[in-house]
Amino acid sequence: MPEVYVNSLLFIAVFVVVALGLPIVAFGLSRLLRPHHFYREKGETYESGTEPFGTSWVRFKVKYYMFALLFVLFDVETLFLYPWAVVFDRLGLFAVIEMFVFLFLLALGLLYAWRKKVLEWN
Amino acid sequence: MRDWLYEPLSAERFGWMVLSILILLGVLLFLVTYAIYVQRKLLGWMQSRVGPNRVGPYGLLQTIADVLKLLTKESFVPTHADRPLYLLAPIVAFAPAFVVFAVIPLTDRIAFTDIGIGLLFYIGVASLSTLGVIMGGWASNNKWSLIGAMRAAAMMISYEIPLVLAALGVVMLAGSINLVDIVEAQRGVWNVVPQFVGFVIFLIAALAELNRTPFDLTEAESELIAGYQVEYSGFRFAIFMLGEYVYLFAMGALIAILYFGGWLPPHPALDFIPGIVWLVVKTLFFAYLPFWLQATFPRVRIDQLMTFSWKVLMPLALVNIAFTSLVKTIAGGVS
Amino acid sequence: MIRTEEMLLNVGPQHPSTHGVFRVIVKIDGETIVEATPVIGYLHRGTEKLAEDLTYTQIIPYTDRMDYLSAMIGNYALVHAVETLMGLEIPERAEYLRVIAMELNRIASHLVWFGTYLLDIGALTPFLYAFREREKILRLFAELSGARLTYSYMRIGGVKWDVPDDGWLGRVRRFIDDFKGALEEFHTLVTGNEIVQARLKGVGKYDQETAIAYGLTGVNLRSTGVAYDVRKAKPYSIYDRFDFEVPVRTEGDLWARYLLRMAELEQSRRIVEQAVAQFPSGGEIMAKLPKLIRPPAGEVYTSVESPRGELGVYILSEGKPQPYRIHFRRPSFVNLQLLPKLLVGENIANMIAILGSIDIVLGEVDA
Amino acid sequence: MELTDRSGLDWADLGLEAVGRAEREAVERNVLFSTFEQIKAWARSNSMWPLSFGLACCAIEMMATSSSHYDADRFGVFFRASPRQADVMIVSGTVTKKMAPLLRRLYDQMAEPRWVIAMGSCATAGGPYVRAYSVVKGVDQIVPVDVYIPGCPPSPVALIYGIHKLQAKIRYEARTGKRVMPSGH
Amino acid sequence: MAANLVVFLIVAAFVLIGGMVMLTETRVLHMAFAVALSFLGIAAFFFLLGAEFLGVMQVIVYTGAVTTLAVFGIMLTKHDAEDPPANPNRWHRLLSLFVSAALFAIFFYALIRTPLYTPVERETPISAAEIGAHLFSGQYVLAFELIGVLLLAALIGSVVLAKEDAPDRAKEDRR
Amino acid sequence: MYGTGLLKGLGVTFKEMFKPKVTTKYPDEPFEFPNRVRGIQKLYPDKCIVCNQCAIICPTQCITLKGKPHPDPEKKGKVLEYFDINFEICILCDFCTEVCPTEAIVMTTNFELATYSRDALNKDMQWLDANDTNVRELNLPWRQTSSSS
Repeated sequence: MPEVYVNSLLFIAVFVVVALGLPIVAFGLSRLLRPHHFYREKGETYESGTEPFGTSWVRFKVKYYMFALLFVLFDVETLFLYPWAVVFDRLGLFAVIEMFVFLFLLALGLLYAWRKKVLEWN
Repeated sequence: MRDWLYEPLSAERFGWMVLSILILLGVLLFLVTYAIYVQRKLLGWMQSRVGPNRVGPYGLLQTIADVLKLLTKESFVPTHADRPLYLLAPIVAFAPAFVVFAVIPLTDRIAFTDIGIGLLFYIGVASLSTLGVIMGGWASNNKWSLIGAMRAAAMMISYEIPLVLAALGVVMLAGSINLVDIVEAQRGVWNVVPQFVGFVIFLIAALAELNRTPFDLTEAESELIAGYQVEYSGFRFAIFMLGEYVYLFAMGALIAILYFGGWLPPHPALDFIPGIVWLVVKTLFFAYLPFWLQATFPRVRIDQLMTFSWKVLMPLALVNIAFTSLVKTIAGGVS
Repeated sequence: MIRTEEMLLNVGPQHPSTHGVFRVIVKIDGETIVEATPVIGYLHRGTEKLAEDLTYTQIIPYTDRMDYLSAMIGNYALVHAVETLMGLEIPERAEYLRVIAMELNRIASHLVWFGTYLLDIGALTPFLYAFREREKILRLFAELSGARLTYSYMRIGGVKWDVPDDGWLGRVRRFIDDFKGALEEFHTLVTGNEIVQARLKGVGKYDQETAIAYGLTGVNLRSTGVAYDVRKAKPYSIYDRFDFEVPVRTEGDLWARYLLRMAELEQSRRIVEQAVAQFPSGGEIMAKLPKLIRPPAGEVYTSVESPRGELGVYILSEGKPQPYRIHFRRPSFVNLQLLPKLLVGENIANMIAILGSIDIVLGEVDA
Repeated sequence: MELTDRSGLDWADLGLEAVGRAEREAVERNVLFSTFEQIKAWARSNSMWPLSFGLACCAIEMMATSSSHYDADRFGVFFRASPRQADVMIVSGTVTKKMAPLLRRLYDQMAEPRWVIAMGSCATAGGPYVRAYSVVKGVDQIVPVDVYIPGCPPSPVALIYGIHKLQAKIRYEARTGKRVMPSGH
Repeated sequence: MAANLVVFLIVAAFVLIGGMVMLTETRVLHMAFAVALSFLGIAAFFFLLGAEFLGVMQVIVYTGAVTTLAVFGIMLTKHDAEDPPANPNRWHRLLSLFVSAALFAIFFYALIRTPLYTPVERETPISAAEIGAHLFSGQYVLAFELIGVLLLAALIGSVVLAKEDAPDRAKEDRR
Repeated sequence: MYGTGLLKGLGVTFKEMFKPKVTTKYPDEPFEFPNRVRGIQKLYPDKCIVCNQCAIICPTQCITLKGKPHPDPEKKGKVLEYFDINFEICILCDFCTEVCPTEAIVMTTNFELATYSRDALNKDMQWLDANDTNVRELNLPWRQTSSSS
């Protein structure tokens, strides 16, 4: 492994440590400085001033679940485009055509979802 | 500094590097503090008022006071919240926003890392902060924050793909995913010219990823009170805010690098100004641009947001890619 | 298949967009509203009951605080009812002053609506622009009546103050002229904005029959194609002297209501313009009245057009200085009744927009 | 760091001259503590985020306070919709008996330190509705009030004055370590 | 190499912790985030192996997209904290013991058969360009297009499956 | 074209940045209210003839006053013994000054009355007498008809 790569990884690790460290240090500092006066009413869930009806951990209808499914698939497809984008001009016309076929399939999927009214809100 | 990466690392250099990372963090904290000040001032001016002007000269200490206040403000875990996730969420939301700076080169000489897939690293890591938002929104056990969190997730899933696809155009022009290479490929002409459509798509998607107006649905004050942050107080709330604004600067820097030639001056004659100044200026411009939009636009609705992304931006981005590849192939074939 | 649970969510009383202490309990499935139950009464102050203990003059401050966005019109509704009951002749100069005050107040009220409505759908700046313009009107009101919000300007038989000597009418005129530019600015900033149009068009629709069946008045009714405006239908004061239109649209959606209120700003502006031009140069501002006002026994119902709809006042008098019973037909309260029906099937963002477009004032709803 | 108060309010204005010299010195001896408390008070008094919570007519004037002509943002006052992030509760309007428990609940849910401003005569004592059956006669029966602003409604400038009074109170309490006792001023 | 090993062990610990939390936790959403942690650790492994593109893909697809999908899925299903832990009967326990023992045996066998330390022969990390060059010219062309078809099929399949409940919903709504 | 409205809107806010600001300088400079604005009442105890009209007309009954016989036995009538306005419930409706036959109670445009306690809002005769800045010039509204416009 060349130095550049190992060093880069090392500094990414440093970034991660710093990024995790700052909030933790700040919370620690804030813990020393801030008042602590907790009582039951204070911890009650806020809901526009009224007493909430039940918990919010219910089976929440996520209308965009369908979008999430599509998202995972498209995400995979899009990432395939990256290695291609880097080299397509070196590989010539064949790679472009190849990718057009792939893009066509991708667009076809989108079109199918569109026609099936999956992309509608309701 | 970028050269150091190519040599075996001595302890001394490692120390310098860590120090400079800490300095970067400090600079970012400073920038964020004053970004909020600038935001309030700009909003004020655009709304024919003056904005903060009484705390310190010209109100310059206003945000300092805000930070200190938040630091000394009580912050507690609500009784019905999911304690571990509630505590973890602000950290998860903040950390990715800072980690992405690892791959952002400040000039061709100053860079903290130099990995081949910098752009993708940025996109991948940045999307993780949404997990923090979801975490916080769910852990609060509050209906408003839950809805906010679900909206955050919805926005992530619909705008990440246009973002990735739009950036693909740049990658095709540069032939590399490394951000330094991408900037160097813009020596002739900035990417914003050949990739204008891509730039517009990227900007819109970036605004959505940043949760800025008109896509500020996750904390939509008039709808969800404060969205996913409803139950957060004191410094935990501040860390959420900090993450949001650090991400704003990261995104500003990325836009500058991808489309506006990063540290390159607009004209070679202006080369005497150091590259880092150019990058900072461009970054600040794109970091402050959302404030202007915030002063002008209303908020879109969640269904409009989703359909806009999937029915307008996605096809447009695909067409953009196809067009770019065709043009580049033909041009390459001719030359 | 997957069955999700519906959850009950309290929107309000403390919520940035419920325009006061209004509460809706919504049953939501995801973000979609399945059922909505408005809860009112968080601002019930017993105005009607209190009024039974007060003399007619003393009730005037309470009408200020019912529809606090258009206190002048609230004032007028009361004094108009009492005057009708007494059969009083009001000096012309006072009538002109009343009309100018009322129409300026209508502009101010619609401006608050405009600002807060845009705030509801997420735009910050129109709120400040609207309040900036409104502040000019409030300045004029402070010069005329001595208060910014709760004017208590009208008196039974006239108005309290004459025009200030220092060229107040000229300032009104100047404001009215400048306001044209401000309106244009609003239209450029907001009306032309595609996001606003996308948010408002086709949402919160209801048809004419529904509107009439629910007794809606004001813009909420006129957005379905009924040209009913008390100022035209049952002219009171001196409204028959002015040339103005009653803007009507037929879509019945948020966009129609938005455009109508913006059009009403222009119409009110025109009325003030004409009233200032026709303003009589002299004359009394108070009718001759006994010191203690004692309307004859009997009952009366009169109504005026408030920014929110038909504001009616019913007085049952026993010939005493205090009314035996006084009742206000508060347009906000009546218009609100349609809300639960409108909200079903909408999502939260639309709910806020629909609630805002009905334009309620909680002081009036709860009275 | 400038800790003096720019509103022109001083000790005499607070009606606090009564505090003994010896007591003052006793507090000032503990310089470190005092300085630290003063920095906190400086930050808190300059960054007061009220809960956006309108009750009645006064709420309109409260909104007007943040409008262009009065611009409460000058003092770092901007409205937060969630009580968790708010420092000041401006009770702007009539508190009815139906609303009272909710108001208390909102107050409880605010993170400390927190303050309450009773804006207008309704919140102070019931105002014009003092004889109504449904109105709470003064919000101080539910939550501790720091500043009362009379008026019906108080104009935005009066609210700004009230906010300044509150800032002065916070700073005074930090400087002396004493609570501002309501005096006959 | 010692440093490499230390890093590996740390990352492995994270992956394992994620896995353990996922298994022992009763709240489903905690499980989802624990899995996300594991995914991140695996991405770190890819990075350590020099497969940076794969690592990033792991982050984007698994930590980002799949976790979000999982969260959505959890939101749609029951995820109460007070869910009692499953209490299987004796046969179930015996069966699961047997299956896990068998699995462990297989893995263990594979593990001892694999040389534990293979020095990486490459000098540079695997770049995206390299992947692209391999993928789009040569033996993988057909495979690549087949992936496209496969993804399309998956898309259509998911649309068909998830769309199925629409009539049901409509019926319910009418009721 | 789609989007022009958005761009025009951006233009509006951008232009606004360079226009003069309307914000008052209030806490640094005193705020000038128009003369008629109803602030805090000013009382001239000598002028008061203890007719009680202000206390009767007050919708919230925030005025309490009591007279006593004139200390000078030569003179008839009464003088004030005490006169309190309870600003906790005073709604500044101006009725008291309107009915006062001798203009003993008049309005000022002062508004700075925020206090730390409710008790401090109960103002007595001396305090009201001392409040003599920004007194309203014209206090008898409709009895004086002005013809200017």
